Amino acid sequence: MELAAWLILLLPLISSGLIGMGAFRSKAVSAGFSIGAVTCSFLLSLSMVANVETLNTSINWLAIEGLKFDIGLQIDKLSKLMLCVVTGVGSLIHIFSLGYMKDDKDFSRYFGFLSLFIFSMLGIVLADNFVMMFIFWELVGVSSYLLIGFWFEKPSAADAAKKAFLTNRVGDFGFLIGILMVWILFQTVSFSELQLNVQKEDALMLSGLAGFLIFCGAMGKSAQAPLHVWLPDAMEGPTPVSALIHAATMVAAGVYMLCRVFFLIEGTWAMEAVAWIGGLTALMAALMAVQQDDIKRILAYSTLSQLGYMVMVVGLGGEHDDHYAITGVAGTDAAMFHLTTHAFFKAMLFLGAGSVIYACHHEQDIWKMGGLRSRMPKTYWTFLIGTFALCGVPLFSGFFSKEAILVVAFKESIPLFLIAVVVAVLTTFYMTRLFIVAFTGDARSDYAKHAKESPSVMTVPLLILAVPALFAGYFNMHEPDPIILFASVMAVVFGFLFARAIYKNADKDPLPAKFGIFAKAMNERFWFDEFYQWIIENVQENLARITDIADRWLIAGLLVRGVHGSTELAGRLLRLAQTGNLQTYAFWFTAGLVAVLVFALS
Amino acid sequence: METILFNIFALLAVLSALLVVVNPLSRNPVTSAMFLVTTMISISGLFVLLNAYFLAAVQILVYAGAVMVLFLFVIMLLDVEETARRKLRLVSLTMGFLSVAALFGVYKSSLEATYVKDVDSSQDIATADEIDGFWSEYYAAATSVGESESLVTVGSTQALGKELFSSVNGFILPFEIVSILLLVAMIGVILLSKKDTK
Amino acid sequence: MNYLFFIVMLPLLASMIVSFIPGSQAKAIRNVTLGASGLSAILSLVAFCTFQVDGGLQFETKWIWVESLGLNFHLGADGINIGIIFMGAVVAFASVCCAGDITHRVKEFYVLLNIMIGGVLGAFASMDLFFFYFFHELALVPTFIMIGVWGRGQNRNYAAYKITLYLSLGALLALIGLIGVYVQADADSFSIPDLINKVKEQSIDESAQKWIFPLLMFGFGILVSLWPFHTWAPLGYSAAPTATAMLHAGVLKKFGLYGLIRIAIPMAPVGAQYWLGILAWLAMANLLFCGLVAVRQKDLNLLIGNSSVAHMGFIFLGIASMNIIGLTGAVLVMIAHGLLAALAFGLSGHFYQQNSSLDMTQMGGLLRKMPLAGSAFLMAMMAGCGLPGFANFAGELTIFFAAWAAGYKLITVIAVWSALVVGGLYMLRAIRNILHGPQGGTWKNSKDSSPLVTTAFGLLLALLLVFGFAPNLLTKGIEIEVKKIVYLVKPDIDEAKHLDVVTR
Amino acid sequence: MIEPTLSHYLLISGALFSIGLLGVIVRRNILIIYMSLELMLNAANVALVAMSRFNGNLDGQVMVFFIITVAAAEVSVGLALIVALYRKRQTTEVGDLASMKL
Amino acid sequence: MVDQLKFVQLEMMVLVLGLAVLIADLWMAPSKRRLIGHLSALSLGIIFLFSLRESYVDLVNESTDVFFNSRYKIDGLAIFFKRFFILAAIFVLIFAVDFADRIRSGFSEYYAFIIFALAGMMFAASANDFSMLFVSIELITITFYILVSYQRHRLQSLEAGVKYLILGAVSSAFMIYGIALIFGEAGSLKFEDLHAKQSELLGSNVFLFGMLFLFAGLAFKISAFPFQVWAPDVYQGAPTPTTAFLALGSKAAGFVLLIRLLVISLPDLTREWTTLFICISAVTILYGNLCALPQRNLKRLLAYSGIANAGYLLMGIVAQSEAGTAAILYYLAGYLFALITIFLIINLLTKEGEGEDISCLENLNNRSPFLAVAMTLAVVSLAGIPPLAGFFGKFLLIKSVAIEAFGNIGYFVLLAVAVFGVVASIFYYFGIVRTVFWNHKVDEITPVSVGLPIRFVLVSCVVGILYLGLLPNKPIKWVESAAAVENKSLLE
Repeated sequence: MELAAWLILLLPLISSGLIGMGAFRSKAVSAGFSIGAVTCSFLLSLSMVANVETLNTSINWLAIEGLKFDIGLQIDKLSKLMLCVVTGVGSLIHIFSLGYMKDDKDFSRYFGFLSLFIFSMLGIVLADNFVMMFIFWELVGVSSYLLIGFWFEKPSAADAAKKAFLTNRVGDFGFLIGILMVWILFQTVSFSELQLNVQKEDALMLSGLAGFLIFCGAMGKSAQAPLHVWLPDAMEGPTPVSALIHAATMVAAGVYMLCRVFFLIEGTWAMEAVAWIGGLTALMAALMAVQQDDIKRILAYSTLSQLGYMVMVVGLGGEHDDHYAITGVAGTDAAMFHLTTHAFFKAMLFLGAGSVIYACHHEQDIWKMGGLRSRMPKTYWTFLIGTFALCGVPLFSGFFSKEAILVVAFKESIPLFLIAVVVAVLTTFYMTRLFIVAFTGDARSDYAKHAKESPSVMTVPLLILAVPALFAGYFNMHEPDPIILFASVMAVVFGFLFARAIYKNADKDPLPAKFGIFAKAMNERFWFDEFYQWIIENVQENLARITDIADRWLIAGLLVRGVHGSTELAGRLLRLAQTGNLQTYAFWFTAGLVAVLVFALS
Repeated sequence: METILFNIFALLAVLSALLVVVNPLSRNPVTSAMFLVTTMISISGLFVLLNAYFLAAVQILVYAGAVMVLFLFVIMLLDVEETARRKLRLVSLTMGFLSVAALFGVYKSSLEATYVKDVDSSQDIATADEIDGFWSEYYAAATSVGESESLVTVGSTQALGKELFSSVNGFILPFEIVSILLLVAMIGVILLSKKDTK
Repeated sequence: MNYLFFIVMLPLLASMIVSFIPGSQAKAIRNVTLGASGLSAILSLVAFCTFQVDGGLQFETKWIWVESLGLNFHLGADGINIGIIFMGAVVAFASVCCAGDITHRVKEFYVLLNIMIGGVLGAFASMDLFFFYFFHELALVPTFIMIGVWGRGQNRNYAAYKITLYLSLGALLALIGLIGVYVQADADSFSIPDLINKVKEQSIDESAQKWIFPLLMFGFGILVSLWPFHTWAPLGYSAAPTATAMLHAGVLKKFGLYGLIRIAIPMAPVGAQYWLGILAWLAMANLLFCGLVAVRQKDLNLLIGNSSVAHMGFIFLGIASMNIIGLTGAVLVMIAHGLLAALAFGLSGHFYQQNSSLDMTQMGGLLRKMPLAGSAFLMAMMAGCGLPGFANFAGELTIFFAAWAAGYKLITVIAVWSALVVGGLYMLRAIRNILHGPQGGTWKNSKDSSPLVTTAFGLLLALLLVFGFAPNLLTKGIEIEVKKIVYLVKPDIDEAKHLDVVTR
Repeated sequence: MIEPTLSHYLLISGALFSIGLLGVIVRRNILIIYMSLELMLNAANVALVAMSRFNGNLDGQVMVFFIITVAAAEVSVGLALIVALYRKRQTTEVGDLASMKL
Repeated sequence: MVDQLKFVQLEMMVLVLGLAVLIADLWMAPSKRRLIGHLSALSLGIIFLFSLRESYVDLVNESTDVFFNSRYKIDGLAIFFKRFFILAAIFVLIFAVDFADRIRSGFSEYYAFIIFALAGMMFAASANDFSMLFVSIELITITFYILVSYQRHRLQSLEAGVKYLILGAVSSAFMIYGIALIFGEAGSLKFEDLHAKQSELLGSNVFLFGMLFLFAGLAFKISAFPFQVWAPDVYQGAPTPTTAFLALGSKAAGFVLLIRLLVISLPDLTREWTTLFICISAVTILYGNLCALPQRNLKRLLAYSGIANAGYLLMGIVAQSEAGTAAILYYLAGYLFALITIFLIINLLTKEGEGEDISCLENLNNRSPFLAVAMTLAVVSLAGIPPLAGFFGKFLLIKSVAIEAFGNIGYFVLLAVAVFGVVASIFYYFGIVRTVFWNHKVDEITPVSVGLPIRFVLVSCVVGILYLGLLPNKPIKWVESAAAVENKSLLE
């Protein structure tokens, strides 16, 4: 079984390597390798679920006295669940891509990058220690970079890729410092050993800081405020990529990691920080989503918001209970639960959006769509299922997982609970808005008028994804709490009614006119980007400019050229003694001698 | 007697040397040359006082005779007329004078440091006080070395000859080298001063 | 007579052969050089593979040279330098592959290039202080001429002087320090192992060490562009012809670091402890300051040059940590950065050859135009900002842990920031400006790299990846030697115990 | 009256030497500079003879003998040089000899 | 008397050769002047071989008292310098033959003067008392007065001659006055007596004053600060072979006497004056190197570099040890080869009447690769880059000072200045390399023809530079024994 575990990890790498080494010349072979690899990984993951309780295996990567880094696989409930999500959703998206990307000239490169991404993601999932996780964390970052910037000739895509990578790096900075702190505190980076040590150590305050720093990593990957700015821009990548990376897997990595190392932050002040950051992110992103017009961006903000949910609930913690099957902690379990369901329905939504975009010739503005219901029935229905799941309409998967979160929030923190409910209302609101505007009414552009249903290579994955989106919730169904049930149903109802009231038959968004500055704020994403832009231009660039000037003028100029110049000047001055006049020489001779005499005899 | 002669010769030497270098009356090199002759002669007088009779003779022969003749000859040959008084370079003059004065000052002070060390313990303090200050400091330093018996022999030409040529003393080697030097100088002078054939 | 001897001597031999080939036979000249450096690269691979990790000094050649001064021609390799020599030989081969852009006075160029290669390899293979120094200087003179004659741009004259003066100054300061060691240790031999043994038995007077170490530290530091003595590097590299820049930035620059580890610290351990704190701060300045400077550069070569200076900060930081982890990491980064810098300068040389300009604002979309070189450049930049999978990451990560363990907390934080964020910033800017975006106007006619050049790039990348995936290939040997050095500085080392709880 | 001592002789010789040196520094006529040089050498002679006398050692006088010879040679070469120079340049002023400087 | 002649056999041979050249000139046609020069060089070569004979070297072991009342000394140091001078003279003679076209008349005498100057230097190498010192120095100097002003048709040559003569005479006067004072205090002219009375003499200000005067005279010869001002003008004006010989022979003669006087005879005094010598050495290094920076006339440049090199060599005196002396010897040997090479090449590349501007080296790389390589090697050696002769010289010098360094801050300052000086010197030395190798905008390339004898000299010099650099084992032993024998015999 160890071999199988390694294969899960390595197959995508091999595929990516082979594509890179030359298989790229043939589209079919590249795609075959890539899809084969991820599918095999999926099947192997399923067999893991079936056959293995837990499994640990490792090989050494770097060992120096006092320092030992392994590449190790840790297969337990948590990682098995995540494996299935990643490879399962991944497989479907690979297949979807076949259709979506079939005309692209860099088709092979695309699949090579996809495989690389799957490899990196699986590395995070399987990692059994911090360093390995960090390694794959970075790799995920870079493969995401490559995929976002896949259409690198488009300046916006190239910039978005850069932005994503750098924002992630800021998070990783904290992550790495956190790892260093953990290492120095507990002399280990291995999760299992840490779990043992942490209980022994009584350095809560400091480990809280370590935990928070590690959370910074999650903040980057899972796009929590204030590092969330990259995710909407990342929609510049091909839509399947958005579905895979920016909805189902990569962004979930932060949540996954938090669940993995929850023991580190448990009981420390870091928990509260995590919870509030998550909650605020959820609220803020939901608000932003309300005023977006780009179909993918709406979904992106919705993703942000849902991730905020998950992070929040991780931070809330909740009770330990064996009932909770995966991690044993209510909050993390809820988070993982929502992560799983979200992965399915959000991937499906993105693929649906992709299908729409494909059909509309890469038109992404929802106000230029409309009336797609009749022209793209399969997409329509699956999108509807996804929307219901996301909104938490009862009996859809999202309903159960969201409820699990609300339960925990209700128990642990009423303010956050209220926020969560508001977010739920907003979620329904903006999803309804999207749905109504894009799929119902009349077509508002030529593209939308002539849109056709996508080919089956794209719709079949959609249909397949619809199944778990509908039913994934039942695997972890609990006795519903009446208050929570009420709250969540009301949220859905209110959200739906508001949206319907506003957007039914609307040709353009009426909100800006009504709410003015507030709507603008939402549309402009609360000016986060502008703020960062300002920081980059005024702080970062100026700092660099000052250093550059210091380097150019102070060190290279004043110091180096100064020394050089003054040396030469000294030479020119000194040789003025050589007047060519003999008597001056005689005078120098005498004067020098007097000096020597005085020096030596006194 | 010796003292009087010494004073005369010394004064003469210094005065005429000064006149060689800074003659307010004449800027003609010939005048300088003439005063140089006077200096040489005074110096040879000093030599006599120091019992170096042979050297005194050589001094007059070589310097006052040969070298000065050479000088005059060249002056005549070049027919250098009286050099026009150029503008005095006051700064360089002062600098030169100061540096030389400083040199002389250091020299004088080191002479004092060496020879006037025990002026206080000297018996002739009273006498020292009486006489002119400039010389007085040196009076006490009358070293006794000079009073040795060899004084007479020191001056003799015979002794000098023996010193020069005896194989024990080893001065024969430098002497021979000097002869080479003269040869070189001779040829050199010919080469430098002859007119180009081409 | 063994691998090592031939590795060093083959290029020198080739320089002699080339000097007898008529200048019109450019192809023959190039082939001889390629053959010699290729052969020495292969030999170095063999040597690297047959190297016994725990076998101490190997592949020795020892001839007595100047008896009275105790100078020997002594080549040898142990865990620390075997990797560097391997790297050096490969970089040398790659640099010869990339030297095709030289079209005038070919013969002279290759004579000098061969001498430089011999010097570079010899410097790291020498186990005798004198030859260590000598080989370095042997490489220096060709550098001067090569930059001056075949260099680029208006500044090349100034750059040639600057690089030469700086390096001479560094070398001389170090020489004074070395002589100080020799004198103070009352030694009768310049052999490095002998000297270390001698110092081990009877260490140098502490106050003297405090004089000697800074001499060595700043002397060697200048050779490695230690802040604020770094300005020669970007300027020199941007003016140098491709092969020279590759060799110098890749290999020769590591000479000072090698000297610090190999000589300065073992000889003056007390002085080292006294001064290393300062070195750590300077390392930080290297990282942050030069990183920020790199951000502002518009010329690709200046960017790479500044980033390479910044990367030196990691190595200094590793050395300043003065523990096994740190020194091992330092050597690891030395090797990794050598490959990387050679790759980066090789690529920029290729770009320059295509368009005679490296102004990044005028470039763009090259990934489409030259997929091979472009991909290589992408990977090089990624390696440069410390992406896992490349050897740089392994080394940098190790150094962070070491520096953290050594208590340089603030410095580590800043170093991590510079590595991850600032490093990412300028590397990504380079990619964005050069590879991404619409195609730059003047680049329409540029061609992708030729097979030979591609091989060179591929070779360097492959090694970067190999050492990145399996850094243990290098660290095993390094660790053994480094341990000896650390124990010299901290005989009652408690740290090993402290970090004993091995992490999995 | 006091007997002249070594110091007196040395002082006289020092004075002569200084005057000679002054001449070299301030006089611009090469011929006079030569004469000043002769003065300097003669000053040395006085010192040597005096030293010889007060040391009771003839070596000094031998030295003087050499010096006289050398001085003669020197001055003859010098004068020959002046002749050559005068032929070329019609000058005996040092101030005119500054074609090489810095 | 006669039995003592064997001690001066080498010098005798040289003198006889000089006279023979003069006589041969009488009936040899002017067209044969090359022959005379080459023959005399050849004869000097034979004399050089003769100096290598064991029977000659064995003279070292004979009691020093028996000959010339120990006013003359044969020891390792003396023999080393005699060989050095002969070698230099051989090269300069061959050089002079090549140069003879530019001398209007009296070329045979020119050779003869070189030979006589050589004799003076050889005597100086053995001088062990003040009479010998004075006489041999004067023989050298007066010969050089003539050699410097030999090109009577060139005003610069005459001007240089006058300057050298007057300043040289001043320095001689200082020297002789110093000797007078020293003699007065020590009561003897012999160095050995000085050594015996050292401690007593140190208390006498007059003696110290005399020593400083004497030092000034010698410092003039080696062109050490502040007695260096003459060098650039004289180097520039003199005929190039003379310049070469002046830079080598005169300087080395000064150094051998300084070594004998300061290091061997009066070590206590030198120790007393360490600070003074450190200052002089440091300032000389600085002055020479700094002034050379903006210099474009090659001969002047070499003069300044010669001043700087005098400063480096003084470090060996400062070191006050056998090692220091050995270092001086090694340095001088390396300096010999490098300087001859450079001067020869300068001469080959400049025509009569043209300045020796650095631009004459342009395109040398194309015009004659051989000369370019030789020039580069020589210059790089001077710059002190291993593995060439110059490096080892500097290395040994620095080492000899560094051994003393840890006890006196002054030594550190000196080392620092030395390092700074070397770096600064790299600037102008590499400027020469630069001119040789780049700057090529000439349409047609005129190859430089190099005659066989010159080629021979160049090759020997290059070999010498490489030999001293690459295989320094034996040379270092030689200089060490040369430096050591003296001290031992003195201690006994």
